[in-house]
Amino acid sequence: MTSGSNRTVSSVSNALSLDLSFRRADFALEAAGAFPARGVHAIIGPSGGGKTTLLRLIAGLERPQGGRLVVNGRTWVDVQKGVFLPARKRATGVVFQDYALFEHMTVAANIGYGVARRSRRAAVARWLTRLDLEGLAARLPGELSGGQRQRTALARALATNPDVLLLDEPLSAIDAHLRRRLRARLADVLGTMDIPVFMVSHDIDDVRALADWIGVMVAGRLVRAGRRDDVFDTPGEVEVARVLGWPNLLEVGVLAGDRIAGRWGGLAVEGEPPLDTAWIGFKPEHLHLHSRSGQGIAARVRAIAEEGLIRRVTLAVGGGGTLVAHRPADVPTPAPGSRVWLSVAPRHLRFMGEGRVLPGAASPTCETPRLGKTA
Amino acid sequence: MTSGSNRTVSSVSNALSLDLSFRRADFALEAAGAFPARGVHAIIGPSGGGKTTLLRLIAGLERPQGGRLVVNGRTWVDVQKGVFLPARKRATGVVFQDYALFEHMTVAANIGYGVARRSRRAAVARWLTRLDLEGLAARLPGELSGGQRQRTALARALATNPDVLLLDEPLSAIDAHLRRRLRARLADVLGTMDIPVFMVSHDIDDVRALADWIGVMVAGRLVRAGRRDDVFDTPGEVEVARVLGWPNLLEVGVLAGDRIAGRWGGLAVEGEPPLDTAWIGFKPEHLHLHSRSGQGIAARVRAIAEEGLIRRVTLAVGGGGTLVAHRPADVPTPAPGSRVWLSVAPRHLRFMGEGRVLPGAASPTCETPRLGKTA
Amino acid sequence: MTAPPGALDLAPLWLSFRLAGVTLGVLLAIALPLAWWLAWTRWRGKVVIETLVALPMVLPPTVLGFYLLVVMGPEGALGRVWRALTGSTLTFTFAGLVIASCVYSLPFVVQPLIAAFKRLDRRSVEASCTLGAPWWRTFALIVVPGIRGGILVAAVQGFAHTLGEFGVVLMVGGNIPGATRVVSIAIFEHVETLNYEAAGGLSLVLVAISFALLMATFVIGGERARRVPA
Amino acid sequence: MTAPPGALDLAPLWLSFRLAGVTLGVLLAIALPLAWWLAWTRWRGKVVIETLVALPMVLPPTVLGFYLLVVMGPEGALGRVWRALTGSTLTFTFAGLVIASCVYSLPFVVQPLIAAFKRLDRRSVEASCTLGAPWWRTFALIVVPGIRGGILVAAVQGFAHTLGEFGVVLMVGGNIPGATRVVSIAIFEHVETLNYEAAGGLSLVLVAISFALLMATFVIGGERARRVPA
Amino acid sequence: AVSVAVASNFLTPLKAIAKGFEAKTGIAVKISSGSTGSLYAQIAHGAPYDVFLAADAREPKRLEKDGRGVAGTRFTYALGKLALWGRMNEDPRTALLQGARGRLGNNFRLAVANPKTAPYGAAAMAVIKSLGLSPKHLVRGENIAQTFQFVWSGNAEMGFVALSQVAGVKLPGRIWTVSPKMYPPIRQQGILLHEDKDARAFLAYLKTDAAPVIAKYGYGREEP
Ligand SMILES: Nc1ncnc2c1ncn2[C@@H]1O[C@H](COP(=O)(O)OP(=O)(O)OP(=O)(O)O)[C@@H](O)[C@H]1O
Ligand SMILES: Nc1ncnc2c1ncn2[C@@H]1O[C@H](COP(=O)(O)OP(=O)(O)OP(=O)(O)O)[C@@H](O)[C@H]1O
Ligand code: MOO
Ligand SMILES: [Mg+2]
Ligand SMILES: [Mg+2]
Repeated sequence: MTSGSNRTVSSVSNALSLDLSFRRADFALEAAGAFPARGVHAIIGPSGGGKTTLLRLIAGLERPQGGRLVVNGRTWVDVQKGVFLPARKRATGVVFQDYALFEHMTVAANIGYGVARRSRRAAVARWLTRLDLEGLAARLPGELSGGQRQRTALARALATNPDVLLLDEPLSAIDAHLRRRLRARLADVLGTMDIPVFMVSHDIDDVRALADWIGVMVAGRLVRAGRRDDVFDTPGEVEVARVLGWPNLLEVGVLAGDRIAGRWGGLAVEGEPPLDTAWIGFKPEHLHLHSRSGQGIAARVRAIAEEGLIRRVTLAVGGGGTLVAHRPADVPTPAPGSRVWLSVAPRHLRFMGEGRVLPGAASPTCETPRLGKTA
Repeated sequence: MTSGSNRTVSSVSNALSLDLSFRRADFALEAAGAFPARGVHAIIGPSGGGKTTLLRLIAGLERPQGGRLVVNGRTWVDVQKGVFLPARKRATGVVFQDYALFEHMTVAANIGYGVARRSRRAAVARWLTRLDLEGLAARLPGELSGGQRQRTALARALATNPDVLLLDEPLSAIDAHLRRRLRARLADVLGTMDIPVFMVSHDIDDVRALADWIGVMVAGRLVRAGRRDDVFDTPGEVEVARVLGWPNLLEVGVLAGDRIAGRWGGLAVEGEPPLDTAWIGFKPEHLHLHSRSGQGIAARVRAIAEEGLIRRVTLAVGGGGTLVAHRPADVPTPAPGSRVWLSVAPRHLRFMGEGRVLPGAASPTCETPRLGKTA
Repeated sequence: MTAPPGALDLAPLWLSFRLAGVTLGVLLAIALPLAWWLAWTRWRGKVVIETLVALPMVLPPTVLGFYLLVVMGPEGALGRVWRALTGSTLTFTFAGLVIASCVYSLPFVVQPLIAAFKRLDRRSVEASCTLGAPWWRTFALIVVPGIRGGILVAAVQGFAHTLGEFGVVLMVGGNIPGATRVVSIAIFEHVETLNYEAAGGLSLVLVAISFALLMATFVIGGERARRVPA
Repeated sequence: MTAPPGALDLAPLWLSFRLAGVTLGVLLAIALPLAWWLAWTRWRGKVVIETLVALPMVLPPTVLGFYLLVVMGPEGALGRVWRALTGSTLTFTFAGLVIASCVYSLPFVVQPLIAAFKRLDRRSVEASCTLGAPWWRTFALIVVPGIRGGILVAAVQGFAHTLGEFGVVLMVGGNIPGATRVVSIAIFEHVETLNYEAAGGLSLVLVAISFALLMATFVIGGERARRVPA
Repeated sequence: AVSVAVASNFLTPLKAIAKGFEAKTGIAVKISSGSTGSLYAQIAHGAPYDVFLAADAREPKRLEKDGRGVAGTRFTYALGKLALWGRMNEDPRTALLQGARGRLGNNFRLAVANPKTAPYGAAAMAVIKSLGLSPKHLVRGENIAQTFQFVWSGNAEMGFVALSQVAGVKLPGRIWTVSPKMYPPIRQQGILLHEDKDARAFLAYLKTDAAPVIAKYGYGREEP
């Protein structure tokens, strides 16, 4: 929300385009896309999906077996032509998942490492301040706490003014309090940059706050890429919905006209669902509870949890499944144990493919952003 | 929410009691408390506050300069008497912030390391399954992704059936999807354990889902300890509220009768605020917006963000401050730029001390839990 | 001289490898704890020990051998203790050679071990402790694999250097066929008596065997971290 | 022998330290890239190189010196090349000593460096690359500090061992006062002529200076990672 | 069995002698060789040798004086003969004299044994002095074997070696057997280290039966 909202389109051409394939032991990665000069691309996906590997490919730390990578019109990789620009010639700023700080250098020396000598002093001072590291300039990384280490890594990568910024979970070890401030600062920083930013993150709040675009990597494939809100709204593949934390995913068993059904019961949908539908899903806030029968699927209230303004209701449906509803805290909610009936407005139902199984999903659903985002 | 709710009181005596002081360079730690045999104690606080150090003190990896540590009636540390049980004789399970996996051993060997030979096979198989590591048993840690590494560390610590479990951000590198499942499993596992669990975490959701108690460490001091919901509801010190991510904290300037005021305006409170009050705070869902004047503090709507069922409204108040309100998404909200007036029901206002400054807070507000929690 | 003329007498070769093997074993047993202590202690006097350990290197082997001869001789401090304990003399025996070789090769074994211990990841040792492992288990399963590279260098240096050493061995051992006449002395003797062919032949055998042995060590030791299965 | 009888002739001492210093410099220049390559290459033949580097250790120094004398002599391969390049002979000169010492001490310098390179944290090198550092900057600021322990061991071994070495040096150098008469030869000579007092005196001076030097090295090198300020 | 410690220059003839002795008496001979100086140091520190055959008279004398050798058993078993070996085809003596007048290049090297440690070296130095040569062309071998190696490998054009090393061997260049008058006699002395029947028998054999072998290897005998 914070970042990107006031940006103007700076260029229609793409700053970075890639189409790479990479293999290692029993893991294979295929990724393709073109990315504008501005914007934060969150890369999300399950553990081991290849997010870090993708960043390493862009940084030049892994050598792909095939494909091309072009940044600002310059070819960084072209396997067929034998082009492979070494990491140090690629102006990438990288924050590693495990920091990789220079343990024998002070925090200040770490931050200034990639900066030209004449501007080093100023850059170090600026980044120490921006990332709340002032008092620690003379410390060695071994004398820092986990969060302090990560902030140092962040400062070090940002201080070089890179052409592409690669962040592997930049905020994961930072506590809630600081995270909020760092997130805002990061957003400010990224907002002043005319470069694409790729950020691996596990935190949906970070993605919401920082990302303009989302790419979802599952088992080495970019199964979905698109504007953040589009991906949030319409995951497309069930794997994507899982990554986004959608709790309500139902496998589609029977498919007849405008009605779909599974072991959980049946639901009416708007129009006919696409033929490759394997799952339906919806957000918890779109699940309505009725106390009278005849309206949708029968369920029993299992548990209720208060989370601030929201009440999280866990519901048991037929076939052993569980659904989750969010309800405003000020609306009366049936007590645990009560019997309720569930419905979802058809416009909130999302059809999804079985990412990994359907042949249609074998090539990534790569609805690649081609324009800078407007306000 | 998931864990602990159905627990019964197993013992009235404390399983672990500590009162330790520790110094290193320009950092000093003082912590005291007594903890029952059951329950998950979340330790939260800003980066560098000493959370990891506290766990290391309990594990026997740091030697305190003073104090005692007694676990299940056995004295692990008594500095005055010269008692210091070495780490390997303390039955602690530790998940390190940076994993500290045995890089030359397979995942299976890592997990089985602390288990007696006869039960090793079974334990390894069980923990591989419980933490979704089945296919990776024969891999080396160097061939794992970040999340896979952390799950291996978790399995290794849990496999030893320790007397005290120490988790330093056990879920921080795990993605949202998996995290939800792991959290639930962790809750199940912890639910079957008759031991105190100390978990450092940055994630308020983890704390909400897993912890029964919360201890807040700031600058080496346990500034607040209590039942989770009590701490969430009444932080007590402004530092604690910050750690919990409360966005609305106002410094109290004028204190007269039942009215308090600052640069942001004035508010009526219930009764007289305590004399050591330095701040007031309230949750965003308790901030009410009015479109007519005369009701509370004047403000201007700065930004509105949709977050599912919630609308997050950022408001500029007098004196350059910012407040945040959460509003249900289905209630009309004044457009950005509009002028509004803010109020908080007096019962939702929380008075807070200036943790670090007031002499009264110098000894930690350690309202230590003395009883197992009942449903 | 029991070997027929022309044929190579290989007994010294066997003696050398036995000496190098025994010496390496003794040295590792001494050097591992010593290096561990030197790497971790915060005692300020430890540089003195470090320096003392390194000192045998700077003396010419024959000279070092001379002083060892004095100390280990029947009137020397060590020699007298040894005689009191075992009833026999120490110089000109295999045991004496082992002791002398240990003194001479100690720095080459201790130093790489210290470096390796210093670089050992302390956290994995801590993890092992918290998992309840007794010190010997931590040492065998975590520490030793963690310093594999250092042990490899120490072993290669300790073994090869003892093989090639002859100044000390000549002095303390006295070139007694079958007992202290190791291959380095035999080759040296061939060179001294202008029997270059025999020297070349024996050198070639020594180099060939050492080559095979060292290469095997490097192949095995140089492998990527071995998998320790459950 | 210009020294008055009774007084110690210290010229060989100075020559030895000069030889050890120059040799160490040359060796580091050779061994750093060699060890780097051996540590990282995936070429399968590398164990052969590793083994070859270690081999000089197994030969008795005098024997090694004998073969070096042949190779570096006016009819030897190396000697001929050297003469073609410089017009002078290689044996019995300081330059010749340096070359011979390098061959002899190479394994003691290369091996700890290989071990150190293998343990170098690859990620910090990667981080340096992504920060745009050219290879020499990465090498000087990240790699070298990262293998400090290994360099320390390599330097101590290379230096001390060259100081103490005398078999090779004697063979190739010809014991020429002022040019190739190093301290180890001088001490050895005293022992051989039963002049034990002079041998003891010179040894003592050598050991004392070496002690001071090594101790200083350990004190400086053994410090906790030095802070590199911005 | 008899254990003999022998200076390395006499090792080869000793092996032949030992064979003859073993054949005649059936007593085995165990030989340990080394430099005279180290052997002396070892004997002084309890080395288990029965007989010591040095390259010199100095060490046996000292042993006799210290009581470590059996008094009255010391004798000269061989007289070393000095030879000048030059790799050129000129007469080495002529060439050496030219060298003395500075007609040989700067790279000219004359190898001698270390006069301090080897009697052959002392002998060579006496010859050099009498010829008036400058010491700047000298390279020193630690012992006579090393001196030989310097010339053999071509690193020195000439060298004063032991006649025993070059007699009857096919070598490049020419040899001048230096007149014994030009240098003090090189007395290689032996001594019995402790009373032993076999050892005495060996010494007796060395004095008498071994004479032809000793001569064959290029050593002289001291006229009694
Ligand atoms: N050095 C390595 N050798 C072999 N396999 C590896 C190596 N590093 C990673 N892998 C494997 O490659 C795959 C992709 O790993 P990657 O680190 O890119 O995942 P990730 O998406 O970043 O996961 P996480 O969110 O857990 O960090 C995984 O299956 C992992 O086990
Ligand atoms: N090895 C060390 N040497 C010196 N100081 C250290 C060392 N490790 C930690 N510190 C300092 O001790 C303090 C407490 O560190 P600790 O690791 O306990 O913090 P933490 O609360 O765990 O922080 P985080 O949430 O960032 O992990 C910090 O100021 C840190 O800089
Ligand atoms: O045989 Mo000697 O004593 O080395 O010249
Ligand atoms: Mg990763
Ligand atoms: Mg920590």
